[in-house]
Amino acid sequence: MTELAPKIDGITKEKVIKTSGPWREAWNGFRKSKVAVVGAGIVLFFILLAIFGPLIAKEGINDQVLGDRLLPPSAEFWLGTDDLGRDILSRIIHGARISLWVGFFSVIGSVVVGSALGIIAGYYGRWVDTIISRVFDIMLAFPSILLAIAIISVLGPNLQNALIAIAIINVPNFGRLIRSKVLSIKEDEYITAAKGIGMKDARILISHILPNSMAPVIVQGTLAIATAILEAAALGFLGLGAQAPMPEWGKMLADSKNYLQSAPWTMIFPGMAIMLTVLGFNLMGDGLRDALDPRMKN
Amino acid sequence: MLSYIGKRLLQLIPVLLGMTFIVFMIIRAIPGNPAQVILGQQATKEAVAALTTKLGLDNPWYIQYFNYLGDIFKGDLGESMRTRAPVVDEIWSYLAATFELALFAIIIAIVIGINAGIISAWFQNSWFDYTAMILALVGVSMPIFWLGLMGQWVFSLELQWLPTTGREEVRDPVEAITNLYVLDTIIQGRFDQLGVVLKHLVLPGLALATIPMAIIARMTRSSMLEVMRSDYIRTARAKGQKMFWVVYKHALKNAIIPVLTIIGLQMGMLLGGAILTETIFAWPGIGRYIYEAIGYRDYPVIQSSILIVALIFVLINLLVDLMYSLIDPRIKYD
Amino acid sequence: ACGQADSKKQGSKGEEGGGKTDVNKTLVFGRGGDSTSLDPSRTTEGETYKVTINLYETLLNFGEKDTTIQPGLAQKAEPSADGLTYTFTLQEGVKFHDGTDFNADAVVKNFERWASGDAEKNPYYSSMFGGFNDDEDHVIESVKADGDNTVIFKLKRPQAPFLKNIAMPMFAIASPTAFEKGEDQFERNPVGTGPFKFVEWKPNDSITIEKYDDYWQEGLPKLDKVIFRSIPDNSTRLNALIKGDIELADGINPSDGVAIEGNDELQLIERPSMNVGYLGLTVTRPPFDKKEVRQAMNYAIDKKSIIESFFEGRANSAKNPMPPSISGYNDAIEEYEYNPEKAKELLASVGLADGFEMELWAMPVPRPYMPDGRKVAEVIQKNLADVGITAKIVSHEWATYLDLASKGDADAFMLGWTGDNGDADNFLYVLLDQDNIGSNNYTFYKNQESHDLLIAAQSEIDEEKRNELYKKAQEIIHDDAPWVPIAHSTPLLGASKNLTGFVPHPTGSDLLSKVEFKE
Amino acid sequence: MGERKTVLQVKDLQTTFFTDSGEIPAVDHIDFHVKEGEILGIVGESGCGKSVTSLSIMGLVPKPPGKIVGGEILFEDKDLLKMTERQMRRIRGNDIAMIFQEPMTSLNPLFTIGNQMTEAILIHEKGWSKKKAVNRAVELLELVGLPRAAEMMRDYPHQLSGGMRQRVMIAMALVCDPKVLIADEPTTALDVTIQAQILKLMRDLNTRLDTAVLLITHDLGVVAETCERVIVMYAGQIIEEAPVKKIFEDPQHPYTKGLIQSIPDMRYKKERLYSIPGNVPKPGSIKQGCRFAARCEFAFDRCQKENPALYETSDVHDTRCFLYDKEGVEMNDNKTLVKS
Amino acid sequence: MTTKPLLKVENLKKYFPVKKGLLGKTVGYVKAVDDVSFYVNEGETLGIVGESGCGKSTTGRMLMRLLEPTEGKVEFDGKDLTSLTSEEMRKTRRDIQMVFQDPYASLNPRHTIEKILEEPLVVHGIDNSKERKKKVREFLEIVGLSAYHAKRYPHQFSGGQRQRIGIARALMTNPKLIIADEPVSALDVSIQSQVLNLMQDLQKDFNLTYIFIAHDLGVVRHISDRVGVMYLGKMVEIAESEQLYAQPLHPYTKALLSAVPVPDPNHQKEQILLEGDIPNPANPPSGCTFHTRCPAKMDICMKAIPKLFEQYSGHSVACHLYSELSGNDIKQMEGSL
Ligand SMILES: Nc1ncnc2c1ncn2[C@@H]1O[C@H](COP(=O)(O)OP(=O)(O)OP(=O)(O)O)[C@@H](O)[C@H]1O
Ligand SMILES: Nc1ncnc2c1ncn2[C@@H]1O[C@H](COP(=O)(O)OP(=O)(O)OP(=O)(O)O)[C@@H](O)[C@H]1O
Ligand SMILES: [Mg+2]
Ligand SMILES: [Mg+2]
Repeated sequence: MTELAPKIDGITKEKVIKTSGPWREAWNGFRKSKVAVVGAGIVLFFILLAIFGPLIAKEGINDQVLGDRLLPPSAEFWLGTDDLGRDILSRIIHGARISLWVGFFSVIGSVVVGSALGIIAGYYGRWVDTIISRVFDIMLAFPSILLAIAIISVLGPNLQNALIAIAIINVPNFGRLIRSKVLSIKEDEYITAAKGIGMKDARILISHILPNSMAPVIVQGTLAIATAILEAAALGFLGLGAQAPMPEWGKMLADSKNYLQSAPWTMIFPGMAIMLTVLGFNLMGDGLRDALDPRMKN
Repeated sequence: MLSYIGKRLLQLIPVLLGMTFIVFMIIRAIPGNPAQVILGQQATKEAVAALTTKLGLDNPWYIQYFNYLGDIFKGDLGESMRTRAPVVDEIWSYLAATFELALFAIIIAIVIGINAGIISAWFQNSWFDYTAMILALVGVSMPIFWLGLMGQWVFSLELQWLPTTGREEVRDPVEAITNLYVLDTIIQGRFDQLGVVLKHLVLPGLALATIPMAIIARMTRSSMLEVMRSDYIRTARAKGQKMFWVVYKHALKNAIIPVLTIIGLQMGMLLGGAILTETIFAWPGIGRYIYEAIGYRDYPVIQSSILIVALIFVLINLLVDLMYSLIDPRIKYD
Repeated sequence: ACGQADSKKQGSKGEEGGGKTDVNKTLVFGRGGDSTSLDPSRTTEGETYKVTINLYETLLNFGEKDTTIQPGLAQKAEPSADGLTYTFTLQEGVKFHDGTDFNADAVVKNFERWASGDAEKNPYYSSMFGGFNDDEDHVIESVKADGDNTVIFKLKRPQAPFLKNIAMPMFAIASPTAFEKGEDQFERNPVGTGPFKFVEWKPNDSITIEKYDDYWQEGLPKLDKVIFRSIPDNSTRLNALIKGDIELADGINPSDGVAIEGNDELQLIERPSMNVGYLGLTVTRPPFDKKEVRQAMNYAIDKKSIIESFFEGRANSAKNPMPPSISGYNDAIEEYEYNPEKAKELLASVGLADGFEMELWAMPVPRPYMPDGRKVAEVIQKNLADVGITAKIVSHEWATYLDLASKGDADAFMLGWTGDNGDADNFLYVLLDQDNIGSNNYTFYKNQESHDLLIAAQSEIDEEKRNELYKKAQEIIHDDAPWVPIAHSTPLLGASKNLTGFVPHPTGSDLLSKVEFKE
Repeated sequence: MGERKTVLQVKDLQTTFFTDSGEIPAVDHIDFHVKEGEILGIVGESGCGKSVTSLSIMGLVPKPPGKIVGGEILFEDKDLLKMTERQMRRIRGNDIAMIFQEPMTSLNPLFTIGNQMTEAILIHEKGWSKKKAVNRAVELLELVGLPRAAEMMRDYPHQLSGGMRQRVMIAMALVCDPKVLIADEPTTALDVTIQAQILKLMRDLNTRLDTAVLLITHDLGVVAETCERVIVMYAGQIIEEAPVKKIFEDPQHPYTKGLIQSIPDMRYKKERLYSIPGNVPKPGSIKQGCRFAARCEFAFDRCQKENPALYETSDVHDTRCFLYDKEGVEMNDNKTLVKS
Repeated sequence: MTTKPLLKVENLKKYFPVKKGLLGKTVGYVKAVDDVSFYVNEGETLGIVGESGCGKSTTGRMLMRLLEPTEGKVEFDGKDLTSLTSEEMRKTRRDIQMVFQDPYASLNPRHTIEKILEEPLVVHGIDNSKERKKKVREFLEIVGLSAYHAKRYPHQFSGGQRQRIGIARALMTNPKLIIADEPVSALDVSIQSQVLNLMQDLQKDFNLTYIFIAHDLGVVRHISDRVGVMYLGKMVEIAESEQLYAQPLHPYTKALLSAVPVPDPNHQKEQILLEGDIPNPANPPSGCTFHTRCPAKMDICMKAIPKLFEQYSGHSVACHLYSELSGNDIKQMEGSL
């Protein structure tokens, strides 16, 4: 029995390739994509800004120097000051924290809830699926921003509730994604193989289906962070998100839209901050998609 | 086919019912008494109490809900608590305004987006591809209200090319027949007005079109890239067909299906979610109407208009599904 | 840069009209919201009156710039000595837009219609006249025609602001033939006697009215057409004005005042102030149940810089709950000055030397009396921090805000009031009397002494005596300090330079019959 | 057979894919020719470069990442590689036609058979009326043995079975009486009974129309039954070329030998199959020495260091193996050999 | 070799419903497997051949109840599998294992080889972690891979190696029966022979019983002791492999054998070309499903479904040509085909 091996072939001679898992491969693919790296760079920049920015930025972002109202960009105030005489640059730096926070956590919320529902619906099927899918349909048929507004109206307008509302409106997106992924993975041959060796459903779910449906969730999640930041900004713009004196970017835009004529910099820079951050996440999401999507490989 | 449509419409019923229920519960969970809101700050306690009773707001919620459902089945969408106008009468003009804008936006988005996507895929990794895709990414990364305000600043105020707000030149108003002004002016042969109406559409239309355009371009590109790799494209080329026809005949028809889905979803989105654009450009549309109704706790308006918007949304998506079968003979609904 | 004067539909007109000889006769008036109704008696909302005041007329009018009583559809109104009977003599030869005659009968029918209504249909009627037909508190006993041109009102008890009430735009006389056809259609097809008649209403977009050729006042109106456009966003409305898409815009941000003044094509118009913006302190919520704390708040807040920054100086610092333009204003009262030290002392005197934590409610929407509530809240927050008070800014959506504040859920809340009829009662009694706790007295302020004074003033017909009563009440209120009065703002409008004859009215409802464009 | 003209000659063709993970020389210095009316088979295991060779001839190598980096492809003495895309289009489908492995996916699912057939005709027959094209299409469909051809013109590909689709593909390739027909694994996706039908059709057409056929397959059985001459490819190179009988009677390259021996024969039972050890290498993965050396039981030192040239072992038989390097010098290649 | 049947299949059927209309009413069935019976003796290899879509995989899957049979009985080692609860069935799978056609698709791309091979042991609670790891390495060596391969992922292997892993996984629990569904169809010829040899070696070493599904008649002949031929959901012929290849009875079998290209240019054969395509199993022809393509079609073929019956000992066929005829008649008829 042991002498079988040499009898068969000389495979054992072949050189040892460095072990690398699918995640590592994805990482390598990701690193190779210029777009993705630029995106990740932007995101990283804003993350660092969120973490360390407040240390560098001018102190007292909420200190009002009414004498310094609406000053144009200058050596002292690189991006000018707002209508309360506050340094816009410092506020943008602090605002990074808020936008990223809302982005990350709302998406984590939607992913957790959406995945749970999606997996249950996809794996158990039948009436559970029918009910969950119908609920998703209902939620998707709502104009999402209106749904968010309604939810915030119920909960009260503040950043945390805006975060919750954004998380809620994105749940069906993730739910559906995971559901369809589960449905297709369920038909994969390695699931049949797992059943064939006598594996229990629960274990199949956890050890096979879940990990294999994560790649699109990660991609979608990254892109959803981008959307969530935009949604938060829109809510902030409507006065339904962060409250004063928080330097949330959307709110900064709302606060300064009256000054578009007289002090355009109050409008331009926070807008650019939003755009750049969102762009970063979008680029990164794109890169991740290419890296994680097996169809992109040969 | 008909039975498929029937089936889909039947499936709509639970969705719309669930929808009415959710809307009903959410808006009633919003603090604030509509009677108070309607009467305003200056109103007396008695007036508020009287109005509350009059509006039936002191009934238990399930009675209110079933009354509402009953009305809907009778085809009665209720009347606005605030203006007392029947919702059916009012909603058409708002819907039409939004529909016109959304259609304009989606047409721009489709024409530019699809072509940009096709060319990007055709000349993959060319400078056009890179530029278009970066622009598309920037497009989806912008807050549209910001874009709208900036557009207004540049094109209306600085350059004076386009009007700032509204749907028409109010001094020479369009006589509303269908409330789709482009159509109305054409019907009446007022081509001078048509130009004005189109000018009014440009800024809000572009602001709205940006995101769908970018999404469509990206979707088209990736879908095209996939199709371009397929065997039948190779076959078409092996026949000696010109690349232009290979792309625009063979590839496009195959690549368009996922793009159609996106278009359907985006169109639905534009119909209900353009609140900010409608506010900035003073567009008398449905998004702003609902948004203001939420502010006024105008329950019947919120309930009925969201229901209608949702209905349109699902119908558009049904339409998209049916279009699949026109494009793809393999898809047969029966 | 504005359109061509041409009221008839013909030929082509871009927005850049050539207009060499023709003077523009169409005014486009941009405003924040749409009207809810064109029947003024059915609503309490200002955007409606902006339009209806030009469509209908009232028996009596307010003065051009103030709230003095002037003749209107009634040439004169004579009260009896006991203040229980008023005899109105009507203008002759007035016709409604539908061609029917205006006469005593029409007036009676209008009042009958209102008095037989209910709170839903005619919300304002009951607030101004104490109720409806069957209500005990209803002030009006009867309205009778005496011939074609005389109407006699009999009251149950004297009502000091009776004539002012009659002059309010909501009690405009409409054509009975029109409203008898049905309330609902009437709301959208208004028929009055005013200088303009109704043409078209595109919801949330525009309302168009045009010159009434048979208007009884010779030579008026001067314009052919007025179009009210709703442009919800303040900054876009300004953009539209600058671009020339509209010629008159209200709700101009104070911060944009300078820009308009600096623009050769535009003029800035200030509306006389008849409002007050204030910070209410809910007296039932500790520590605001202590007078010292409330006074300390008054000392702590730097109104001057608020006014400078957010009203751009276009407001007067407020010391009383009513604006100085209203008779009965007590100018003798000494304003709490900005004095953080004093505030700290007062706080220390009640054992709050270390300050306390509170919620500061900020208005989510711009109002004429408070163009940017949230910004002002930020300044107040800062002021309070300087005296050791930690204020957390809380915001609710407007409807929720009012609802919760009226229930006493806020520690301190920003709010304001614009007078309806220019009477002191409309400020002091409505906002600060114990009778109105639960409705407009959001602070839950209760003081027997001031209550007695305010009730007495309601039925006092002698102006002098009445003013005395109000001045006393203001003293008491000043000392109790349930509010931090902040400002009486002068709301701003912008117009194109060649617009003349526009006189902004303190109530916010502007009669446009004398407006015209110069060449 | 008499002297037949060479219609297609491939000289020293090199097609390389430039991918993220390095260069893949999928076709690595290939020389061969096809004569008029001949059926030339190319066999080899998956990934050895058969399809890339045929795509190179058609000028359809996907680029990026692929690129033809060297060589000549002479069609009637004109070099296809020097042609513009425009000239190339005139060759494709007209002089050289191709049918592909997957009949299921090689027809556009959204157009009718008729549409695709007439399109192919009208591309090259500029002046033709629609009607004439339709008639021609029906004629061709009948030629490839499709019943009810006229009705089939209105059908969509999904309404046909695999065998029928492959017939349609063949009909489409015959539109302009091509001089060369490249068939890339035309029967691999089909069932044996259907495969037999299609192969018979191809043989018949070849004799009737005198079209040169380049038949690519990995099935030695198909080669044995259909082809006159065979090229065996391994890892991007031709390793043996001979008339079909020779290959089966006297396979020379150890790989060819092994391959033939490892096929289970249906006619009798072998106790144990021969098997070539190891795996099929990807082109480019072996940089030095003979590509087959690692799996070869005859490999010696030289095989590890040098890549053998294609040695002519007889008039009609070439082999890429040092075992046939009679003089120790290379014969076909210009490179000088390092002494072993 | 013992002759005791390890597996006995009786009247196995699988009908997939075809749904249509408003409420998804079932309007018909795809008779993927229609009344199939056979047995497999312990230690032997039963080959099943047939063209694509004829129901080979469906049969294979039903044996393990990865698909629930519509009807019929599967008796394994004396137990009726169709009557087991799903938990009991799960446990029984320890003794029946499967090897799949696509070695890549049947391996979870995110698991290491070690994890994949260990899984059957974990599932059935065999051994402790350390012993399991040891066993994994041992089996890797057995199928011709190396212990150091354990930490790698499926995509890092070639097709043949992956199939070895699939085989190793099937061996882990020491099963009695292995169902191999086209285990070599996706492999290159040179690799195919390696895997076939491996499977034969393992059969000897572990005393395995195989059901070997394939469409390549050469491969089936090489590995099988007995061979069953399926056509459109039915078993049309089953016999000892020597017997079947030497003397096929069913016209379909004959045509099939004649269609296979032989890698020998000198081989002369008379080819029976079947006409037309395989009918749609959702709408099979009446009577004998082969009658639409059969060169020896008779009237009865369109009406009656021929039963599978034993023509010679161990050689059964389902064809009207034989049911009432003797062995001699058949010999005579051969010429006419
Ligand atoms: N688009 C591509 N990108 C990168 N490499 C490619 C591409 N197409 C082919 N190759 C490489 O070229 C080599 C030869 O591929 P080719 O398709 O010619 O093989 P084949 O002999 O036709 O195999 P099969 O029998 O599987 O069809 C492969 O090893 C592959 O790695
Ligand atoms: N889940 C299913 N639902 C409906 N029909 C099915 C299903 N699975 C298989 N079939 C049908 O059953 C028939 C037999 O399929 P099966 O996969 O068993 O064939 P096979 O002989 O294994 O073919 P192949 O050689 O292609 O693998 C086919 O016609 C197939 O379309
Ligand atoms: Mg190939
Ligand atoms: Mg199968």
